Amino acid sequence: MFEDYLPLLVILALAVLIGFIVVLLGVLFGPRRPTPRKMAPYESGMVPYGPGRRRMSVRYYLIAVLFILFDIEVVFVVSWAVVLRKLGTLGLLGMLVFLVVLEVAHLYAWKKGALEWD
Amino acid sequence: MVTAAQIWEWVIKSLIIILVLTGGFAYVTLYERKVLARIQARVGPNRAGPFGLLQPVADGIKLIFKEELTPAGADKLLFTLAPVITVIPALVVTAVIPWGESVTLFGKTYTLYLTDVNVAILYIMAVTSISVYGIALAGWSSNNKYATLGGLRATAQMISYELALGLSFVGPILLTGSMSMLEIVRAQQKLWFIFLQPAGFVLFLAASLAEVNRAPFDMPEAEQELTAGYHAEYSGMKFALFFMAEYIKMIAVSMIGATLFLGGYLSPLTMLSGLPVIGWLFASGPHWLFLKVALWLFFMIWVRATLPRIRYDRLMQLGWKIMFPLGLVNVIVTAAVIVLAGG
Amino acid sequence: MPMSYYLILSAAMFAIGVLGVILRRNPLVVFMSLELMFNAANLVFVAFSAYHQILDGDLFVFFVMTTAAAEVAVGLALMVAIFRAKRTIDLDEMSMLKG
Amino acid sequence: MRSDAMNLSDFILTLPIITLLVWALLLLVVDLWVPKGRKGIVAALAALGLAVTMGVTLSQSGGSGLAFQNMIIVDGFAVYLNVLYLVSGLVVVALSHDYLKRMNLERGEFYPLMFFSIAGMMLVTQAYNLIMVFLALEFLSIPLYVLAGLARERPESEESSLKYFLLGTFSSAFVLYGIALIFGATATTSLALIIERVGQGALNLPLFIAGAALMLVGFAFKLAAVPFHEWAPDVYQGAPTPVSSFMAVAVKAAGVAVLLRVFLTAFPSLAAEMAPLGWGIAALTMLIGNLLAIAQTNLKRLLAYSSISHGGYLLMAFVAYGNPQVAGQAVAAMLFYLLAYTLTTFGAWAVVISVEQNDYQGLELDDYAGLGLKYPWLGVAMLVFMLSLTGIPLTMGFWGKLFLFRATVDAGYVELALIGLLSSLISAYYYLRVVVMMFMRSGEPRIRRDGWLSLVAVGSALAVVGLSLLPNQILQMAAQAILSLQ
Amino acid sequence: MIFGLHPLLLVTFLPLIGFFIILFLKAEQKNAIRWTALLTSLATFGVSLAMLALFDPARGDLQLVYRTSWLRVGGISIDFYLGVDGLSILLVMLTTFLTPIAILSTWSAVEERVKGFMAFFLLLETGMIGVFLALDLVLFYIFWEFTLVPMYFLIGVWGGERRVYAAVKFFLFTMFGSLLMLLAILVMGLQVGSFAWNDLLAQRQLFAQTQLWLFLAFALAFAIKVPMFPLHTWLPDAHVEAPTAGSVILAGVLLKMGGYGFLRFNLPLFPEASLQAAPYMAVLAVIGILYGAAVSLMQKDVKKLVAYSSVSHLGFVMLGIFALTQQGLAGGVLQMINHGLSTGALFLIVGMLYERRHTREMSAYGGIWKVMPILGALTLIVMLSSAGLPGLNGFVGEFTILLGAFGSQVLNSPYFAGAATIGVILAAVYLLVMFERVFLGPVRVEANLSLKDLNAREVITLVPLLVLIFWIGLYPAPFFNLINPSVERLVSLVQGAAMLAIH
Repeated sequence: MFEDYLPLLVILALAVLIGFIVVLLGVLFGPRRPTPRKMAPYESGMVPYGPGRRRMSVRYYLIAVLFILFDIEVVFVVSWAVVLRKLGTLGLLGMLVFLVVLEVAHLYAWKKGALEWD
Repeated sequence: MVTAAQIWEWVIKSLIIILVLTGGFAYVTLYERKVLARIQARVGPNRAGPFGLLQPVADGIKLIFKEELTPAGADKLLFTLAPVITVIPALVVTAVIPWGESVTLFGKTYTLYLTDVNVAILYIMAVTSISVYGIALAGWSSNNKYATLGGLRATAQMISYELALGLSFVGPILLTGSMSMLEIVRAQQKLWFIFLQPAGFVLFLAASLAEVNRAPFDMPEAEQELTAGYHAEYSGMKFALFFMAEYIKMIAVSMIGATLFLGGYLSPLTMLSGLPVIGWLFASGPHWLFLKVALWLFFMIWVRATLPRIRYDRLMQLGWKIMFPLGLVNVIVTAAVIVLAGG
Repeated sequence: MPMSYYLILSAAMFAIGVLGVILRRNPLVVFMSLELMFNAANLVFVAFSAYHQILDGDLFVFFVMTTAAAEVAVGLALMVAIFRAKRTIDLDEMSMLKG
Repeated sequence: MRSDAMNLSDFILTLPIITLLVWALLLLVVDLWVPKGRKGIVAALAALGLAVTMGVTLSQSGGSGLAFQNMIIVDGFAVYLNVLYLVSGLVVVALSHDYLKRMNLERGEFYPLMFFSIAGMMLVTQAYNLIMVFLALEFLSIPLYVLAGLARERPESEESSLKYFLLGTFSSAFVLYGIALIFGATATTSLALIIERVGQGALNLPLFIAGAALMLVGFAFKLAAVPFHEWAPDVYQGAPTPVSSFMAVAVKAAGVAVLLRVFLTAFPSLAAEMAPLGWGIAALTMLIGNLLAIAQTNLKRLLAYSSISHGGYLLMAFVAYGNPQVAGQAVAAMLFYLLAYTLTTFGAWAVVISVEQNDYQGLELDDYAGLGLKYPWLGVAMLVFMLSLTGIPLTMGFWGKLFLFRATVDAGYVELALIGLLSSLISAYYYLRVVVMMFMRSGEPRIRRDGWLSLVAVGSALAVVGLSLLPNQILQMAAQAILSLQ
Repeated sequence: MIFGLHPLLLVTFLPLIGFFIILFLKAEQKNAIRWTALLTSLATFGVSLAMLALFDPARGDLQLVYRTSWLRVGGISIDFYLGVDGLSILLVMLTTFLTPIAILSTWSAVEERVKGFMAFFLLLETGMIGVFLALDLVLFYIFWEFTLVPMYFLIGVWGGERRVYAAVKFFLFTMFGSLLMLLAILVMGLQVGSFAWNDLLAQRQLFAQTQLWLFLAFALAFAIKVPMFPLHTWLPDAHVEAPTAGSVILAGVLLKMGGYGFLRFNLPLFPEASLQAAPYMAVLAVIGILYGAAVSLMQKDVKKLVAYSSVSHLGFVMLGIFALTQQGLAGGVLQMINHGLSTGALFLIVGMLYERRHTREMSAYGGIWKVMPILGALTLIVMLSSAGLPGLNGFVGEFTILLGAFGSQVLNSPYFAGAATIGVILAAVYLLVMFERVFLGPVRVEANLSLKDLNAREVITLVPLLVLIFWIGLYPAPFFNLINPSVERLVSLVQGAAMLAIH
């Protein structure tokens, strides 16, 4: 069991290593001649205007929140899928109920306009 | 307990995976440019090396020696970390994908996969989610309007499509009764899941394109309005990392898709594997996976060349109002058929 | 590894979480401290699940994660709403209600 | 997998909860198609749903059983409290219909969220497994976080919501960690199995005690017991008033229910260890709740502190839970008290809502000057509630306190009873201030006239006085309810 | 049985009928409300007379007992248990007698919110009668505590300028004591398994060990009510601020509830503790007598004077009770009645003056006799009664008490009675001073010249009181006959305990 996961640690370590090596390459070999112009945020050649980080439409947060909720449900669906054969009809019905509830929530958000992007 | 030999085996296998992916990344860029050029009746890069084969090398070397800028007002630490965070998941996500059953080398049998974990699909879902952090952080840390907006859009888009993506995984799991990728491949011995899960396949195809920000879902880096989106301020090797991450992710989703729906390393023509000399070509093995991935990549490039970009509101609505419900319906129908057909 | 290691680690997580909730003024940090407390409990569940050789604890973690997600949803929504109204979410700035 | 995964009886036993949840979902959907001006339909449907659920619940009275692999229990205790929650729900519908309209808070989520919360309360009362306890606690709390912040344009409302949320989650974490430790100690989360393992001595005792203590602390948070009370006044003040009343009553009842369910079923052996903790919490809650209430001029805060102190009275009887001779008495007394408290508190909140103005003014004590003289019905009703909260005879509150004190004395905690009595005296002072304002000062009070509000206020007042003449029947009900608990 | 109903039930709940009738009358129908209240209270008085007729004065035990199980709390029954004996019957009579008089006195004094006033008044009557009749301790507590609410309102709504302060003080003081009493009731009841008075009495050895604490808890409640020094501070406030009828009932009946409580509960249930505490209680009683009298001397406000004189008079009652002798106890009971009559009458008189001049300062009066001879004459009698002039009721009570205190083995000292005697003298002084300042001499203030003398209603209000004042003063035997058998039982009970304590 546990050994199955160790290789994933190994590859993760390697990936992290490579990621930093690549960054390091750029730092080592790239020239470094900053000027104020260069350092200015890119705005299609215009003089930068206003702060770079601005408040974003609340839609983004809404989507994030909805995602959290619905994504967690997917976790249940996935685990259920593994053992569906053992659960049989009742398992199917149970999930059906679960999904109906989920869909009600989805429809509610939909109808309330939470999914509109304007 | 874990032996040193095992650890070396893992290290070597991991290195192979990473090298194949990075090498693959280099040549997929070339592949894309060539294919695009062909579709648009051009020639494509052909100066560096024969048929332009050294073009990716040249690109890489050029990028190493480029000056890297960190815009004023950026969060230095996050600005540097963001590309690394983006590239790591891309490199490790395919670790659970089997390339074949096993080979015997020097009298020892080696499996053709790094590891076969029983929650492989959860692993994939988890790892792919992490790359969102890199993109969001890149956008935010740049202190640039385009980057911020691009980062946000990318995030919103990726999380929206992750739902459909997750649901599209459920079909194969239901059919297999396991989350192990190896099991899933073996379950396709008789019939690829693309035939049992056509809707799931389509879902996966669309969702995976959105996940890797490919056309027609390449809104986050839309040149015309966002000037490259979240990586607008990146240059040099940091930019290269984003670039790399993007293409490796393309390869990764192709591998995942091929494994889940197209039988992975399985050959459809095993009855021909008895043929002399070329028989091995028809036996299952990594080359089949390679072939399927190449076709999948070709398809992605083809789509890019053909389809126009979707408007952003449409893109979000497609994810939430069509693909997500479709995914639910697909799950229920599949499950119902399985249960009613008696397992 | 002996059970006590897990217990000590989880107790430390829980304690840090409690301290974070009590001492920090930024609700996001408070929020993260809360998640830390939840996950400390999760760690205990998983550890004892393995120790007792039963699956109940692992199962429980699933539910905890789900409820935590539901709380995250509500909590983030609240914070966004408050931030948009007041431009700050510092708990010290919350003085409309006299205590 | 267990072979008996599910069967029909499971669903029959949980039918009230299922009914409520299905109704909530329907409400949620129906509301989307109800035009803005006609939200009364939704309120009526909500009331109907609660009434239907009440019918289903009452049909279970007398029966008992376990459902879903011993996850959920149905017994007299649960039926009694479920009815209490549903009555609370109905009252809140009556209280909020007009309030939401005039405060411009008519949101489709309101009633479904309340339904969810009630379903959570029912679940937490019927939970027979610690997993269920935690889930149900969250299920009842999360909708309340949202309800508390319903009045979005008011910063106070959002603040209260955030505070409630942070501290509520904090307490949940305590409960959860306690459950985790108990799971570690006994290798099970089933209440029945825990007591069995305790009987066999097959457990890790320090871990077990620590777990139970953490759970007690977590529940104390939910009950707003001192020293975990600080959230309550702020939250009650900021939340829309009907929601505050719902929190003050139903949530408190649910907190008591889960406390009793868990501790009586699973931890009777820990009574000796828990008693000092419970003693201290109860004494502090009664005293500090009442002392702090004296300084309040805002009625919502005043009622909040008052409800804190009433939690203390309830906890006072809880301290005796481990003594088998008196536990039954104590629980019956608590159940009786909950009913008395419910009737009284809802009545008082109904009056508060009547006096509250559309701009959220009218909540100060001064706004009550002359109320009893100008609007005698409302004033007398409020008088009855204040007397009942103080515990003056001829009100339900008197019997409630009498039974609680009786159980406490019976268990040998005479000092605790003394503290309780003295804190009642303190409480008399601030309850009387309200009465003084209403009847002995002149002023120009303004009230909102609404039939449903008046119905709740006057109805509760009549019930508080009327039922006090026949406490026996209610006490019998409560006594029957607890038979199953031990 | 009266009209098929038990007389005690009838006498207790008859006022409630009037209460409900008043509830359904319109607030504007002031006279209808007044008449309803008056007739109800008169009817109650009539029923109480019938009760008296059914009462057998020869027996010392409880009579006319009504007992029915009310509710059971965990195996312990709380009964609806009423009964009457020599200790309580006169107090019930006093209540039913004073209530119509008090109602009559408000005819013109209360003009605002008559409905509420009368409703509360009738509620109060039920509560007071209940207190004197209840024999189940929880029931007793319910009635006891319940009397608080109407009185609180009578003071707080219809009272003088500092009425709110006085009302709240009254409420909190009384509640403080009664809560401790509730605790004691619970402790006792749970040990015995019953809250019924005679069950507790029969099995008092069960709580004999803790009886000192229980005694103190009960005594605190009763001492506040009586009020005994130093717990009396609420009384002057309440009296001064209360409306006339409220003061009459407060002085006439409510204070007696404290004395009655001592007699009914403290002495029989905790005899050993009573013996132990008797000297201390007697000391406090004597201090109360002297202190009350001394403070009365200083008063410029008539009503305050009467209020403090109550402290002094009730000191006599307490002294009599804790002399623990036949005479002392009988005198104490009778003196409670006497005080109710004479102080009630004094408050009525103060109210009549106040209604005319809207001041209670003695300096505002003087020479009133000339203007209002009827009032002057009546006041003189009442004042002398209160001062304890032989031939009037006050003398009989105080004299019996002093005799009892002298002969008390428990107190075992003549100084108690001696000091109390000084109180009698002081009472004569302050009452005479008051009478002199208000009624005698020339009319100093212009406004007093035009005062009208008493009208017929006011005379009717006072006359019944005077009749009783003379009756008790001249022929107290029927009253003692009612009291004595019960007192004898009580004394033998306490002395039996004393014997036990000695052996």
